[in-house]
Amino acid sequence: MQFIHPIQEIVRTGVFICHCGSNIAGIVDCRSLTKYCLTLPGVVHATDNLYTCSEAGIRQIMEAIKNNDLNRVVVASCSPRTHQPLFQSACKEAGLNPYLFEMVNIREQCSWVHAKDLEGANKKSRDLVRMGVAKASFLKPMIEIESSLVPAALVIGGGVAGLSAATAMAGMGLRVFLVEKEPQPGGLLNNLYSLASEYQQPCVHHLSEPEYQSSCTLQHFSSEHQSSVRHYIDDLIKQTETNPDITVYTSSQILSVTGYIGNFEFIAKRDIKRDAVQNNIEHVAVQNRSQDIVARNNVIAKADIESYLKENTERIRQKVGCIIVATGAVPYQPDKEFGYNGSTVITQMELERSFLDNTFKSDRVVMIQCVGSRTSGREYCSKICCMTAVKNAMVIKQKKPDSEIHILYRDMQMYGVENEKMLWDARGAGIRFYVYNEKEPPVVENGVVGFYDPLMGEFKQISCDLTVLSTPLTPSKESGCLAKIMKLPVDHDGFFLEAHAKLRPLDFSADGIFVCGSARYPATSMEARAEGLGAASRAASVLFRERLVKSAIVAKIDSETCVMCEDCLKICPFEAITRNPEKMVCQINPILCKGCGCCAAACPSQSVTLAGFEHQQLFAQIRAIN
Amino acid sequence: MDYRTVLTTCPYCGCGCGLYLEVLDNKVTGTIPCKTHPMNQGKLCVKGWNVHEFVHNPNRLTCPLVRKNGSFAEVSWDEALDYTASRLKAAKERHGSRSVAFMASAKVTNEENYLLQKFARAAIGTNNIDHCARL
Amino acid sequence: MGECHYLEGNYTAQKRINFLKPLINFVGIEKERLHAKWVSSAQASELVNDITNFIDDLREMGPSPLKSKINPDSIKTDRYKP
Amino acid sequence: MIEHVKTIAKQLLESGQITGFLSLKKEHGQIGPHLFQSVDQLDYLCLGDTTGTENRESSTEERYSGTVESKPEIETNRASGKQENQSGAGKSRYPLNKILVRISRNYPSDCFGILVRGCDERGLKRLFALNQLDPDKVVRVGIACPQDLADECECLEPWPDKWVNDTEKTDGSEKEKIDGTEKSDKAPHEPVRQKLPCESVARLESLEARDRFDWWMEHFARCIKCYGCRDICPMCFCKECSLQDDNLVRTGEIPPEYPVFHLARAVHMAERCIDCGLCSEACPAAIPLRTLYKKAGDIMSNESGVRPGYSDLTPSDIGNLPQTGEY
Repeated sequence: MQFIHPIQEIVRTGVFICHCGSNIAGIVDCRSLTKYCLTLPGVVHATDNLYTCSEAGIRQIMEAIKNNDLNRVVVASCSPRTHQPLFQSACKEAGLNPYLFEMVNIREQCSWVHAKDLEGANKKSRDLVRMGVAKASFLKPMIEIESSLVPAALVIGGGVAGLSAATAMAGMGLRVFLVEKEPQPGGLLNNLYSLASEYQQPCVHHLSEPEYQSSCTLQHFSSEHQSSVRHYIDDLIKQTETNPDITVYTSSQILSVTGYIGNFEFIAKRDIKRDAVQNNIEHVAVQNRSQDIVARNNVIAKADIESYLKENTERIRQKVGCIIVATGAVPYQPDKEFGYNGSTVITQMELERSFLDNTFKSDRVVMIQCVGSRTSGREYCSKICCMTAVKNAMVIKQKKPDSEIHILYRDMQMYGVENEKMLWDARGAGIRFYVYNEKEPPVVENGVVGFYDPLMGEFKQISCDLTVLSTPLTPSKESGCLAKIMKLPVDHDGFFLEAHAKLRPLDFSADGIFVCGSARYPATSMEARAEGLGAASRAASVLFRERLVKSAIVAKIDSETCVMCEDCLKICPFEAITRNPEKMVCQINPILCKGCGCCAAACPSQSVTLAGFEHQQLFAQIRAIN
Repeated sequence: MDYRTVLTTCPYCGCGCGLYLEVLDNKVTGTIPCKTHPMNQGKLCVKGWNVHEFVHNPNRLTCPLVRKNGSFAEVSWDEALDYTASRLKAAKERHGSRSVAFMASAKVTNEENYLLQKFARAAIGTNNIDHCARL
Repeated sequence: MGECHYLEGNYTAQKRINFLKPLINFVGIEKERLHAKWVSSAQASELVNDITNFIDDLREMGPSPLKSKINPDSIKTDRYKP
Repeated sequence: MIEHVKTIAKQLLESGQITGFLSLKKEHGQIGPHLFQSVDQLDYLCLGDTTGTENRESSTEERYSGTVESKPEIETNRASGKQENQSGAGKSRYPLNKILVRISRNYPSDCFGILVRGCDERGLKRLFALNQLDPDKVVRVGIACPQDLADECECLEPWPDKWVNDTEKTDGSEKEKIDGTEKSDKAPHEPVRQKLPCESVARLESLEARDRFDWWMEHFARCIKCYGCRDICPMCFCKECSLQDDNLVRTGEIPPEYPVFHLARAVHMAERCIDCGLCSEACPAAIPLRTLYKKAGDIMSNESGVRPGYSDLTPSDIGNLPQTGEY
């Protein structure tokens, strides 16, 4: 085997074989492997040790680099995932560029999986080390990419998640811009009468009868209680608005976001008139005004509208280092399903509004769960409607203890101790629960709800004066637009998609952008707040760095040979590639590039190379198999 | 702008494949095999496909060179021819005509090659002549 | 599927596999020699099982036709010579 | 038909709409590509007619595959073709698209006319999608292929979207026709669309895998690595070809190591090959590359429902195939 070397230097490779205690040495004959290494081209030093990752092992590497004048280091041990950074830093400390290091995994890939095949494991370890050495001889020194960052954050959405994130970050001393599309921050909480999470009662089973009775009077759901929701959100808004580090842009919408982690720039548009009107004059005025706009839209020429908008909108342009997406969700509005009419058949949201307005008068209420969710087209469970229904049922019970309340459900999702307890309490308070079948959904007609009860095996009819439909939270249209503007991934339901459900639940796959609250998935106010705080700490972990340092393993495009066929651009999962029509080439932004190598594989003319995985290096590795 | 195709014959071997040279603004930029040519019927070998590449190659000789004081120097055609003639003459006189050999090139025309062999045989009197495309 | 560290990476891979399988089959290399399966990091037993099965399948098929070095002289050129 | 094309080209050139009309010319008895830049050159314009020396891939292939080579038959074909296609589209095809790409890279702001057949137009569509040409800078003048050529190519669509029709009078009085924008419903020369799967592909698929392998390897082993398939390919527009990478295809080895060369090229062509068959025509070793690429096209259309060039596609179809099947 011979290597024609492009760089004018003599390759001096040092190979370190790790015993990993008996993990490797128990199967692989490390001694003979070390001897074998010395026969490989370019290898001038090979040694084996008990634990290469131990302090002694690291010292050995550093000394070997100095004593033998090594310019390549290969460690054959375990997974690069765990120990590559350690060995690289050892190289760096010994004065060798860390990218001249190559790691071979002979533990997971040889001794562990081939424990029953000694000969095979030994042969494979020789093959792998040979491949690693072959690749190492073509490695090139590289410098890590550094970039500056703006220590400010943008929070999109002023619901409970967004407000929590904004206040948390401001509390850490960061500059925060909050963009809210409505004239008032607060989100869905503004429309709520009470929160299920506030329902805190001692467990009923431990109470004596009188205590139970008194607890069932549900003092919590008194009018004071309603004001406590108001109080809660008002407090949060006040904290946000009075904090000098937070700038709140209400009635504003994001128009564009450019840049990358540490250096985003966003442009938002703010409807001043709507903002001013809604904040200062009564609600009616806005209605008129907006009708006015609609009327004008219809009648007056487009230029007029544009000038109108020009007069009344303001452009906001700011630079930020991180972005938190907290756009929330909107309740699904049924379209005549289950006889929805907005008066006798309403949604839970409208029920809450009637509590707020004090217009609630019904005595016999039927609630139907899973309206518009867990069906074809919207297959997910909205997760929060069950507790909303039970909570509202309890509110009614408290307002009118004699009222009859029936809840028709498919599956009750009352997760967590408090919610489970609330369900028990509701049963105790006389609220009736019936299961219904998805295939035979309840029919609402003239104040009578008819359904098939599969438990009893019979059709039931319940007459009522109010039917409440529990509809799911759905992604809003605006968040769909935002996903397009910011090129963020959404799942098949239209909710934003995090980088990894378990490992990176608040991150997007694009660096520096985070998600929290119902923008990801329907969340309770508690969850939204927790996620908001979590996202804030994720963002802060970026923003408190002085400079961003990024691995040099990124792809680059040779502009000499690129013909802008856009194969790479289409395939890039991170939107790191842009086209330059003037030069007729595609370009990679190294900060956005994650080094996945998709583009390098896709390019038909090999114009794209992934640093550290260049074609030459990989082919050398492949050719070394034979 | 000026683009034209020029029908010519491949200079590499004796087969004589027909090809078009693409000329863009007086620069030879490409080769296209001639579809209707009876010899190659729209096909070419690797040499034929790349005949355009040497034309504008910077390493190509564009004027006669004579070694003077150990290095090549550009000279005029007259000087080069005089020099060559005198040296050929001297060699022939000193060692006989069979001491001289000629190497012809595929990159010149048949007629020129004919003239060269004629020159070798008739003027110098040697059969020592060969050609790079003696296939 | 869709849980790739690089987002759509496994979809892209699947498309390539879907393309390559019939193609190599057309060239006469058994398509069973190319095998792709998506296994999450939590499905260790499935991975082991699958690889074992694949190796067994390969053994049964014998060495790849590509392994037998093609000797240009052995090729029945008379059929193709003008 | 040829007079009609000339009239259109003349109009386009005279109006200054195009800098040049890329088409074929007949000179010195040979047919070759030519960029007509002035009206007076148009006398030489030719549609690749068969009056020249008729020597085509078919004859070579017949010779190579050892099938019946009955000279008289070919002669008669040639004779009849000569009569029929005196003014119609002939068999000589050149990668005009490739030439156009090369020219327009140097003159990106100029607009050019181009003579297109079905395959050329498919190529143009792909080139537009892949950013290699600006659709606004290309004026297409379409012609349909003769039936015998279409049969030979096993072409699925031997005509472009719009083509100049033979039956229409060439007086040039009607503007619409002059523009070539009209496609008559029933053209007498409309070739018959070939059915899928193509015979050449189906024949191979009926073989046993091992036989098929031997068949291909016999063909591949003849490769002299002339890169003619790439050089003539209208869809190969890369500035540097990865098949010339020493790491992938070693230099100085003939035939290229195993089928790497041809399969790698087939994969590269997966989303590009528009089934023009120029590669097969240009191959001095008569490797039936077209059959290989036809199969690749079949796979692509099975997977994604579209065959490259047959409808306007976004780049990188291979990256955008819908999810199918389970492996």
